[in-house]
Amino acid sequence: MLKLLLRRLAMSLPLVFAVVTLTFFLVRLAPGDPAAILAGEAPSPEFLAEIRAEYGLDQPQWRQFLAYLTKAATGDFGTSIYLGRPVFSVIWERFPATVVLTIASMVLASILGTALGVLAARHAGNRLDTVISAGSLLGYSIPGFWIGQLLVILFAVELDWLPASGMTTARVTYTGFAHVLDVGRHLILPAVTLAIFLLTMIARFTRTAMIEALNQDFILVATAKGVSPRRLLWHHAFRNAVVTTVTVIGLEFGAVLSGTVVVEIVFGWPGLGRVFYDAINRRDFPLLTGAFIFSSVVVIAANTVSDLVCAALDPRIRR
Amino acid sequence: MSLTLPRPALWRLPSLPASTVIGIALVAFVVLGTLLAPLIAPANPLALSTDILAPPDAAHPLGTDDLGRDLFSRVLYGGRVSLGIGLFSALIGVTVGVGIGLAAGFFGGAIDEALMRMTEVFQVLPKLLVAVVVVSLLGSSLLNEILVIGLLSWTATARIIRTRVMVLREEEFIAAAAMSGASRTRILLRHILPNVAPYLMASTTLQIAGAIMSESFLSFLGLGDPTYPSWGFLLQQGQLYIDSAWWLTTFPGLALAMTIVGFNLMGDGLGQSRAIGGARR
Amino acid sequence: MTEPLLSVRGLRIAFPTPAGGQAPVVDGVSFDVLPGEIVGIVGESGSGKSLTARAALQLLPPRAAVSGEIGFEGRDVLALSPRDIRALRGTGIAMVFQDPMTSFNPVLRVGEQIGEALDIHRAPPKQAREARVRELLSLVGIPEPERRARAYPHEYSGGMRQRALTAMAMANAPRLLIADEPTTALDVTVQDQILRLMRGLNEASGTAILLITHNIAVVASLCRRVIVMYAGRVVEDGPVEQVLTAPSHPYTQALLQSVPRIDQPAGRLTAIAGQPPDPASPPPGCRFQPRCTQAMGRCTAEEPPLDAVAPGHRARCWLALGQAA
Amino acid sequence: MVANTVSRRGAFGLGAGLAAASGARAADPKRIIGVIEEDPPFMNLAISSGISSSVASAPVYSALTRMDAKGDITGDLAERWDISPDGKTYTFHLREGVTWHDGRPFTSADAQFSLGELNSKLNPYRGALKSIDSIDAPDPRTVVLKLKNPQASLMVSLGNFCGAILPKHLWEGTDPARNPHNKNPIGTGPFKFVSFSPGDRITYAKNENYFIPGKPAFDELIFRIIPDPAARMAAFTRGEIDMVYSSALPATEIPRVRRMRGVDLRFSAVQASSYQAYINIRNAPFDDVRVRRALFHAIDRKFVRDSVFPGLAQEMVGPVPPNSPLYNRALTDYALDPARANALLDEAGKPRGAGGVRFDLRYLFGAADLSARKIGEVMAQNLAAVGIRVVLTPLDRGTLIQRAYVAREFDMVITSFALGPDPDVGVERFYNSNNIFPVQAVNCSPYVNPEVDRLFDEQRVQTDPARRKAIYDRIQEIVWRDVPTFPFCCYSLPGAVRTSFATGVFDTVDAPSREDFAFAAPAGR
Repeated sequence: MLKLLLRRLAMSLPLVFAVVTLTFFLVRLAPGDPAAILAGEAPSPEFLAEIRAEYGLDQPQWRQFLAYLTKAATGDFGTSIYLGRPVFSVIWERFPATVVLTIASMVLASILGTALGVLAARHAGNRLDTVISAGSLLGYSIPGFWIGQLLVILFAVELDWLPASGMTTARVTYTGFAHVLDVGRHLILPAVTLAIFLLTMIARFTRTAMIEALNQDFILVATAKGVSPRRLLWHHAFRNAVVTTVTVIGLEFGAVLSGTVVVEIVFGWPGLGRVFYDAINRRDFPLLTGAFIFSSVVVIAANTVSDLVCAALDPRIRR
Repeated sequence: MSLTLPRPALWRLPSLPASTVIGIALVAFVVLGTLLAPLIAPANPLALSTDILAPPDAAHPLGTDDLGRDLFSRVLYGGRVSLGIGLFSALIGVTVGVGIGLAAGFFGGAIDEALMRMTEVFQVLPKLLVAVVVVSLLGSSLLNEILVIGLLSWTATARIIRTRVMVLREEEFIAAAAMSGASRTRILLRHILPNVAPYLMASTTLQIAGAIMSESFLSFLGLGDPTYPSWGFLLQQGQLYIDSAWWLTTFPGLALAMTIVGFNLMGDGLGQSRAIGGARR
Repeated sequence: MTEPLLSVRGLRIAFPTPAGGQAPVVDGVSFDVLPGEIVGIVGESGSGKSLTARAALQLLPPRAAVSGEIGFEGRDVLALSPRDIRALRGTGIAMVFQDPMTSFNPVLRVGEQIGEALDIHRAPPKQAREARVRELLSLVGIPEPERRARAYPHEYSGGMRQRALTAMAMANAPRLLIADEPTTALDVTVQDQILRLMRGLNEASGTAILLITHNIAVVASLCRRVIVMYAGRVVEDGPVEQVLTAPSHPYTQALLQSVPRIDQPAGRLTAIAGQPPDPASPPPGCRFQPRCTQAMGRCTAEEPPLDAVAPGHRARCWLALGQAA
Repeated sequence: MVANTVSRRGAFGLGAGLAAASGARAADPKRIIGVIEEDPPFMNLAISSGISSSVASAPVYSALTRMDAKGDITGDLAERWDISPDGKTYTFHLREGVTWHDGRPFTSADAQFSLGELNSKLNPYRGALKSIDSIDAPDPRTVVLKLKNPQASLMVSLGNFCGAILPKHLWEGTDPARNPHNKNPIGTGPFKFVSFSPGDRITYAKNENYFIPGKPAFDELIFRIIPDPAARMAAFTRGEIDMVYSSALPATEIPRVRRMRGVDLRFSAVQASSYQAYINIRNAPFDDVRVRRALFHAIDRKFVRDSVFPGLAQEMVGPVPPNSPLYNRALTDYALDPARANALLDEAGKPRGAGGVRFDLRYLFGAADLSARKIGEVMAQNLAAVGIRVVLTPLDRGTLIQRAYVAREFDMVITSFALGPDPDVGVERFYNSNNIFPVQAVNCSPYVNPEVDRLFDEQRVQTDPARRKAIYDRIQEIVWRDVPTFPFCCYSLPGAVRTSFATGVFDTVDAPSREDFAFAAPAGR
């Protein structure tokens, strides 16, 4: 297992390298002087010179690239033009809110998606299967931001059941358990909105994997042993299908993280996703590229974790 | 051991499942509508009128927007943009995917290894965020959107094609062709490519759906091309009116969802496999 | 005469056809297995032999229409409730399947899967269960049972897996072991080991064995009686010595002529010209007549009954029954 | 439908319900909750003009004077002041016993430093202070400003956006751009800064030692940070927010907010803004005044007014907003007359080419500016009819500034501008040739007319209002004849306040100002 972990980490490094390289060349592909792009709004000549020196833009390309890599490797993504603070600290203080949101929606999506997928597989071809399949098809055919806005209108504005935006109530300050409850109430709508896409993906793939697993010989063998249907479903078929489910979660993690951008905007959630929005609107490119590299690393890490979990679940993958 | 009856052949139209037929019908409906836009549209989608934010009525079947423009016409013409982005970026994605898949599957060995590592890199990237960064940096134009969405969406196709090619490579008729002295290129183009065609249809269809969705994501972030308003763009423009002029988001949203559902159903049916683009191993 | 352990009477299994009809793939099959006996069923793939075996444990897919009677120790298996059939599976009748590669759940340890068979019916304490798993593994000749029990199926060789599978089937000391092509996927030397293992188990524990195979040589080496099936019907049955030395049915004769030689890898039977009939539209008269080299007028007109050609030896052939004219 | 929902609830009911549901503490502080659109990079009124920065710093700081609800100047840190008869010496007498939020006493040295070292040097509107010659602090309670020439608009500038007073003891000798108190502001205003959690909220607490006794009435002030307009308005509709500044209240939402119960729209009595485009008059064909006038005849400004700012805007005739006392009512408008526009364009030697197009017009605007985009879409339709093809060019702020103001690669570039309470502050900057710089919000067309320059100088020292008006009338006439800019309309966007929850907010001006917080009070007391 340790060997696998090391190997996965060794495979992740080129990925991170690829991301940083991509970013480096994108900034240079962009029309205009990279210094001007990095310096932002109406820079003074002195500031431009300062930026040029800081990023080594007066140096040959390969040196610039090396310098960029070194900086990125140490978590130095430059200084946010608009906020005038190190990009990494801006990202880091926003990250926890996104972690809360992402984990909540992934837990929700995993549980519900798996349940629906297993249910659909058990009733494959029946009306229940059709309903679940059609529902999940709709789930990933409607843009998340539209779903989110409709949920706000319905549950926050019209029905007044849940808060419309933010992570905590501003009107009163809660502490202790009441604070947890308060965050929970604010979390429901964004987490549900963010979960929909992943949920439908999990349901679809789990269904396919379950149908495949249920058609395997070992299910017949286990049945012949006298194993109960419930145990067949969960202990035998699902133990096999769950590898697919975990793989899907890993592969779609990037989509989920991208989804936080939309969800955090729609629900005023103070997380990392909104840093993207702010950075786009202000064309704060150090912040934008920094947030991008950071997110990519998180996605790569999540993929590694998902691979390791798969290996733990399926002995055939351990090697 | 297995009791399953033989599956129907991939490309037999009369035996398509109902869901696929629904998908094709939806897509046909939408495509026809946008193609015939000049004939159907009651107004020039850009024409202003003093009839501002009018709810749907006989004159404006889907109402008007905040500059008095006819929403029905805008949705029809917006479809051209959305479908165009979908189609062209899917074509780019599928072309790249086929190239890489064919090469990896056919040549195998080190080439396969290298191409698959590259595929893994692209598969793991948070694609929408890459698109956001690229379009922010390079500017929001239709071309940039198509290119970036297309160039990010070939991994699934590459994997499917590679697997198919690897299976096909072992089959007798390929071996026979090789033995009869056909060149590698000829085998690729004449024997293997036609055999992966059904998968291409499915991949393309699914990717059109994905690309339209990605475009709406970019539009939501204000990165859509304002010269060519797509459905995503209309949806984004309407969000401020979401509960005062519901039609501005509802109709573009429905058009978008209907189209994506259609393409997905169609793709699922054509691919005969819901796991297309699926698990890694 | 002893009461039969398994008694199949008029078994009919049909599947729905795409056209909306029913295609009987097993039609009117009857036979007995006595306690402690080893009986073989031979036939080409598609003859219905595997389905017949599966019907004995209610393992057919729900869309299969099953009628007739399968008695096991006096109870009609087909009429058992889900709970009762589960109790019967593994304890009364156990099964070993064709492909040892796919018969184990790949993500569970072998010992765990054998232990599960024990747990379902007896729920022994952990230590007793582990001891019994080791015992079973050594019984089937797996060395280092303790270490092997902790291994995963993919860490086993094919032959070992089939042994382990047999051990799993024997876990609850069943009265009848149905072995469905247990050796097909294995190479010849391993085949031999498995067959010897089966005979040993039969002798040691008195478990009756119903051996399903397309390989008549396997039957010859192991079984006391043999049932020959063709296109969903029993065409001949009787003591092995009689059937194999003096086959009455032309199909059996053809099968015997196509026996693979022991020094060659086992292969499917291809020596008989023609294809088995489509169960949805069987040929008129005898089902074998389109491929039969000795077919005559009556064969196409009327299907022969399964009747005695010698004591304890029956055949379904006008010629063998001496009623060809 | 929305109005009903709101009336069913009421913000108090909501708060009480929440408290009951989740077991809040009994003695919760009285809070007023506002909203801003983005994280403010600075909270320093003296050196930053960004809207979010201005709003976020307004509660913390005070100035010497302030503008009251009627637009009159009253005292703030200064109790009273004298102006010398020649209009060149201003003497401010400061309040007694005012302390900074960190407990140090406020003195005239702080005012001297803030005006002289910070506002005059770093404030984006520092042009309004350029007639100041010297600032003296003869004793701790007195500040004396000496001017090079009389300036009619000085008091407005000091009280509004050029006069925030910062503590000298925390700023002297520091690099103002890097001073940590940009993010942890210390002022003398009604609220003390408490904390800033990025992307979420800024929290302030009541300044117990505020120099106006009994104020502020709220214990705490919170600004939530919600960038998405739809999300912001959902939160306001639901009563999670009590007040929204005009900058954060989308024009499209105003009709809906107007129908909400318990919510008031507050329009500024004295401020107006305009959507105004610079025309690049150095570039052919817009160097030809006939071409520029053709634009005025072709573009339907009434439609812009009614569609982009329904019920909120007035057409602009001339460069000065119609609500200004200096507005020239005698100007005649350019009539909407596409035929006339076509004739002018033909006359200017710009015939239609292939496809009926005479030439392209590069229209630059901020990508996030919805109104500018809508204006562009209207313009594109209008101008297509006279053979001008509009190229809509949305740009991010950095590129916009680079392209339009530095490189001058544009035909028209649009922005919204505050026209200021006095045209000296808000209007002159666009037309005086001494204000041509490669930055935004100055004379960017760039327009050079010695007569206009001279007239601006003349009126500035004019103390007789009637004569000053006469000069301004003349300026307006000339500018309106030369049309170096294209004013689409002027408007006054309201702020919205939940009057069922708080009163006294926005009773003065809608620009962010401390008195909104100083005088805000919970409803019903």
